[in-house]
Amino acid sequence: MELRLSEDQEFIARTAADFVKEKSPLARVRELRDKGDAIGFSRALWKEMAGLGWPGILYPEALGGAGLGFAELVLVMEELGRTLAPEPFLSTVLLAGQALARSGDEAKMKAWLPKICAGDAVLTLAHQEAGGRYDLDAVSTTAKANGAGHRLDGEKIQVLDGHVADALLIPAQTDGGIALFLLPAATTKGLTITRQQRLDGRGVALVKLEGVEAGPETQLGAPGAGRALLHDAVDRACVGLCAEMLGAMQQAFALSLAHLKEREQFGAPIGSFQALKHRAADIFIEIELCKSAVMAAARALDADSPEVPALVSLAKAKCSDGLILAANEGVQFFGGVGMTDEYDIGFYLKRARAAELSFGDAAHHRARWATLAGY
Amino acid sequence: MELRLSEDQEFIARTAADFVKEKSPLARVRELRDKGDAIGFSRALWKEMAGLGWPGILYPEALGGAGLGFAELVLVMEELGRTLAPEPFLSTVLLAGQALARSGDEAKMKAWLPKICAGDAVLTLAHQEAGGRYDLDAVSTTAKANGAGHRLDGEKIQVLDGHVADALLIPAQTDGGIALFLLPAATTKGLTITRQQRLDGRGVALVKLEGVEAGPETQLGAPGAGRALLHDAVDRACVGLCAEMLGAMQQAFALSLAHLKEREQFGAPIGSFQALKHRAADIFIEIELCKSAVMAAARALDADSPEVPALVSLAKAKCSDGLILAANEGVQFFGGVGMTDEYDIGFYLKRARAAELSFGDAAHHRARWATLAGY
Amino acid sequence: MSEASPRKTSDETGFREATRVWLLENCPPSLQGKSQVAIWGGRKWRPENPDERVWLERAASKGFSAPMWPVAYGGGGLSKAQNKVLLSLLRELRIPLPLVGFGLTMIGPTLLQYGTEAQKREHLTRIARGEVLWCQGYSEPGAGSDLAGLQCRAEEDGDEYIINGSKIWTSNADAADWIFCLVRTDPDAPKHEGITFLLMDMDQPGVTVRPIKLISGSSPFCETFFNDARALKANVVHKVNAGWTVAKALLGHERSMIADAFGVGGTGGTKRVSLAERARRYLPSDKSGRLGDPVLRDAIAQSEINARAFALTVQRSKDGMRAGHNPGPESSMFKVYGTELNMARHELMVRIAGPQALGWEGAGFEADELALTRDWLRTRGNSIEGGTSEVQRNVIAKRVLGLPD
Amino acid sequence: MSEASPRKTSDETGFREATRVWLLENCPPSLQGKSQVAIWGGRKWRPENPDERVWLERAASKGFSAPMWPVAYGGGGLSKAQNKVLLSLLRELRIPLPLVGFGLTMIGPTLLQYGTEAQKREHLTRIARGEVLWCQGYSEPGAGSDLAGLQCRAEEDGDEYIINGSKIWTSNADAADWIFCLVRTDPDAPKHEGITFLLMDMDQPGVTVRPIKLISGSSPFCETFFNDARALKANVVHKVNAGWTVAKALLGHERSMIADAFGVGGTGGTKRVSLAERARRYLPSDKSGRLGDPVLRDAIAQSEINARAFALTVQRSKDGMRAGHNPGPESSMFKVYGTELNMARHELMVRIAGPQALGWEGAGFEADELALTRDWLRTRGNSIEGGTSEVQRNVIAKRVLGLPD
Repeated sequence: MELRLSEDQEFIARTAADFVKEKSPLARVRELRDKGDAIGFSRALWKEMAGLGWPGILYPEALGGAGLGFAELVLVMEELGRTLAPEPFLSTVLLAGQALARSGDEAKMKAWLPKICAGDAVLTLAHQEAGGRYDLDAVSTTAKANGAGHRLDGEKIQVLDGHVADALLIPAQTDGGIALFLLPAATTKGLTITRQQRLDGRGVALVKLEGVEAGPETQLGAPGAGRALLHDAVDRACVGLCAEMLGAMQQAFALSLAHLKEREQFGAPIGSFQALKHRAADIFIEIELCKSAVMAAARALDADSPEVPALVSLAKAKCSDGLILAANEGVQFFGGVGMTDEYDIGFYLKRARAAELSFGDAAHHRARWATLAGY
Repeated sequence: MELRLSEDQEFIARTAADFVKEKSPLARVRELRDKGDAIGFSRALWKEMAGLGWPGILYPEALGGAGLGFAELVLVMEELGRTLAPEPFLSTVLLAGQALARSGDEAKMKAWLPKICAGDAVLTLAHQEAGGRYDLDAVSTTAKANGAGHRLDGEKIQVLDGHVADALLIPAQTDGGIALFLLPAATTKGLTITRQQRLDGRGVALVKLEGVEAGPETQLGAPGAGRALLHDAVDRACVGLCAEMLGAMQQAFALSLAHLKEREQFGAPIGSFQALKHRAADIFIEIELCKSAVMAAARALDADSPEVPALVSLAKAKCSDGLILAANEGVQFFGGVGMTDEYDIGFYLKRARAAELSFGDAAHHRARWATLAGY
Repeated sequence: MSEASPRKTSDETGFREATRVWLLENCPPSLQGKSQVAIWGGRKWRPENPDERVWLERAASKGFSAPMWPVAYGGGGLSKAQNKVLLSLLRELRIPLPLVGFGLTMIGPTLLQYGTEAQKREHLTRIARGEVLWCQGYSEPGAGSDLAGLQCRAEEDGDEYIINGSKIWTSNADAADWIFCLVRTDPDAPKHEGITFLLMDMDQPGVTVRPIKLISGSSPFCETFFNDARALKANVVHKVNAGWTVAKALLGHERSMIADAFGVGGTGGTKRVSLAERARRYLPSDKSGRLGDPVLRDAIAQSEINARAFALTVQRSKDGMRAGHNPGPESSMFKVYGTELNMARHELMVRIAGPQALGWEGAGFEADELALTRDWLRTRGNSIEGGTSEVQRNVIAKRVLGLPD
Repeated sequence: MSEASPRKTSDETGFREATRVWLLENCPPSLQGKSQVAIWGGRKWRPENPDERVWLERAASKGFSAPMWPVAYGGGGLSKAQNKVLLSLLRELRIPLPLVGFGLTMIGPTLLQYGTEAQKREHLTRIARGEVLWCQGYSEPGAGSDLAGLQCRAEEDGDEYIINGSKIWTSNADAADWIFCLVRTDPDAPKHEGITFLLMDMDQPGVTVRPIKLISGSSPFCETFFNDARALKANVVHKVNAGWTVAKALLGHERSMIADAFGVGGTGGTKRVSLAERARRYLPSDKSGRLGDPVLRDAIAQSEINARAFALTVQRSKDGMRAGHNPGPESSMFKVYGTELNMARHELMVRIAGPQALGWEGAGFEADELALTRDWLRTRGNSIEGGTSEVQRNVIAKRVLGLPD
């Protein structure tokens, strides 16, 4: 595993950076928030991204994708993460897309992956419940056998883009363990979807299932495969999130550095004060470690390495702490104005916390690392 | 509980400070170490301290003591801790002395406490075994019923001043739980005492018991009282140790501050560099917190407060971290010379670690705090 | 003023009984047991419950709105001991303070120390009667920690000053009637020596106020702009260009208030839900009743131990002060540690609540979870406002530890 | 020099095979499989196993003691690729390096860059043959992080310099024959411009050496005193008063070596006992095989995660360098993080071992426990030696982040 970008990869990263600079400044996110946008992202921009091939990066050309890998995907997500772009990568491309792509269910893959690659569908996977904290196996939504199909009851929280998803993957407990059911949002009876408002503006929803009748055609993958699909999809989304976090921490730090150089106090730029310098140096180091961690996790996924779970946990543990450090210190460096909504640094503080507490916090992933290492 | 010294207490503290300055500089500890002194402390100085009434501070006047309390004792131990004075306060006055004093065993109290107060006897309590870590109840030394008495087998480690103790209190498992046996060192058969060399020079010993016959007259206190005596004595010794640590951290910090003011680098005293200033400010704060913690624990003991165990754990958790901070940062402030044996700061680094890992480390006491608080 | 003025009662028990009777008779029943009500007063004040005005007026007549101020300036002339009795009765009967605000706690004490006789008569009396609500104009958008670097300037014009510039973090400026502020009167002098402490009526066309939205949502803070605003020269406190002296005295009041607030917080003096109770809501416990997440349990214990050690330290300082020791620059320690403790505690509460700490509003979050999100965000300002942690550490290093510049 | 010189073999496989044969034939059997043996050479060298000298001499004749140096100066003239093959064979056969030391790694490369032809012929040849052991005289008791503030002075006297002053942290000075050091030749010039890089024979009355005892016990460090010591002017490297340029180049070598060492440490490249294995020795495990102390388990995982993230970062940097990126000042990052990681890891090992980490010598402690105590103490110097963490953070802030002075 070589930790270096190829020329093609550097080109992808540059393209994404240019795109973000031009089309997706943080001001766009602020505007979506301020006008209380019902969708929370831009469908038009999502189509444009699809035009660049981004939602399809991971998927085979036969299904409308680019046939590349996570090494490329994380470059795009890192750039998008710099300005907290809210388009539905995590939900559609990673959570749902990866569950579909790994299910072996040709019919469903053909039905949905081309739409995902084209930016024409939003999908999601409802991996969280109220009592479950970060344990993916803590699924209390039930799927009781009901004729040839199942009857689903339960509630899912903070389902990413659940409020605009065309279809939702719902993990539920069957007699044979966790299974995933793909339910179309518009036509499924007994499904109630309520938009939730999170501090970081990322679109999430409460999803209630009351006597939902899920026909046999809705179950994804072979019986018994649901649990693995769920874990694998969340691990992959987690790496995507880490890439976003990496972009966000770099941007928060860039804002901070600019401020440290410009802002004068006591007759000198505050960046000349040694205590702040040393703290800035520490942030720099942590970001460098996060870069390596994200790169390694992405490459491990592409190589189908047995180290995948450990490197995913490493990336999430480091990026959680790294982004929080960059954001907390950023606000402190900015001082009073950093506390105002008018300045951008607060957006990173909010995203830092939301990202930390998604797909397991740092302590959760340290514990997982230890378990994987056998201690 | 008022956290303020009375005039009498201020006088005791000043007397102790003057005594330490004159009679117990760190050079004395260095000399004892360098000459490989077999005892490890000065019997003459111990007599002098007894002359000042220090070993007897806690004990009734009828038994040769001063009838004062922990509020006074910690002031003396804090001053002695500044220069790491090795005299046997922890072993004799606190571990053994407190077990005796709380046992209700008039005969043994009369036999030993006057000698302790006069500086004429060294006693100790062997609270540690190899596998037990910080769990006082993990006693695997056995006391099997043997006629009217018991037969003791087992091994104790790092017994404070065990190599010079006139008598040792040995916790052992009887059928009725933990009991304490007071064994004279010189005349007890089957007792092997080996001096151990610890990094901080504090005198400790391995104590091996092989078929030791302990007559009924050796058992301390009522049957079943041993466990409580053991816990109470260790808690009290722990507060004494915290006072020593408080003195040590203040002295390490004083050495550091003097160096920060004197030492010039890049044309300025290094204490003018803001990064070091801020770290010094943090050490100052931690020391202030430790002062309050030690004072509160001592006063709680004197008031026989139900908060004793929690405040002991609070003091040990704070003082462990505080002394390590002051010592680690001290060596860093001194730079290269701080790493040499020639400078004194290294003595504090070594003591910091030895003290941290005695009577439970910070994490152990945080866990105990949580248990006491019911979570 | 009542005939049997309690001030004339020679012993405290008498004072306590007389005051208790007076309070029960004069505080409107709708406010008894309502100690959480904050009575701000001022021209723009429109209390929801009209009894609040009744209570303020009666208490002011009695001298209880500013109990320890001299009677000549509208105060109650109470001794320290009597004031303590009054406060304990208010607490006991859960009757709200007749008046709160910066007039009472900040500019009032400052005028008592530095004001002219005319200023005291005019302003203190109006403060004590709750007629004027005050705000503070210290910080400026450009100045930050470097308070003395302020730019807002005042130029002489006859018996007036003309003021131009702006102030930030002017709490409650949108409700206030008067502002006390620092202005630059000599731009050529060294920065600490060209500053004047000036009082200004805000009800004039040259003053505009814009509320500030924080990352945690709406806030009492405002930005206040002066565009040819005017103030009489008679409203200069202390001497022209000697405002820094007054400012420092006033900052002392502020810092000890903040330290106090955090100190009390640390002791758990205000009833708060314990971290462990919070944790039980989100985490399973093991068979022995311990929190099932031992790593969080350790962090909770650390937080509680630090809070307790801090509370003990605040107590030790107070006990020392009662014994006559002066509070020195080590009070910076209370600011820096108290605030950072509070911040760390909130971060921990967020970690405990997990995804439920991410709500902004609406469905799927309990009210106290939504409050936690905002509270946590708000605490990030603790280490900035009232003197940053960096400034406090500088002060400790220089003035307590004697480290060189 | 052997006839079938492997340098002439055009393909690597041929070189590999020829070299393997040569190594097996020429390395004395008593040293095969003894890769841990360190061969220092020098005049005072008295190896316990006389075969060490045999091996050094044979390897030197072959050019393998300084494989990549030019043949003219006693080197092997190997290409980078060939050198890699040689090293991998030594590792594979567990044959010790024929020579180690500062001559080879520090002054040698420096002379190749800055030395005169005469200096190269004299010194490099003797280094390659293991005849002279070198030590380094940079730091001074008074200078510390401010390396350029050095005071040790050299005054001209005919074709010699007379040197007075002292150097500290001169590793192995008590075994060394020559010292390369920085001396002040112009006390009136700005501090970086009056320094000369000078080579000096230590076997003279004006040079005395005192070993330094550390808090961890005895050490290779010494203090070296010059009392009218002498050196020929011909032993000035580069120009007089231009020694700082040479010093910086040499420091570059040193820092990348240190970063490398810690980087490799971080990957677990050197076999080390894992923290978890250590923990199992002192802590019970629960039924599922997890460490019974979840708080320590979390700390161990944190330490391992940091170590792995650091190793990945070292790798990323190397992979980038292979692609032609230059190592910039961000290498300071490797020094500061690598050392602090190592220090934190040792503190954690001490916490894991508990009271058993407190041994100094003698009864009641295992040998590896006693080693841990010393190792931990020794690591406290990691953040000081080779440029303090504070200096490294300054470098990062200034040269990587562009923060102002």
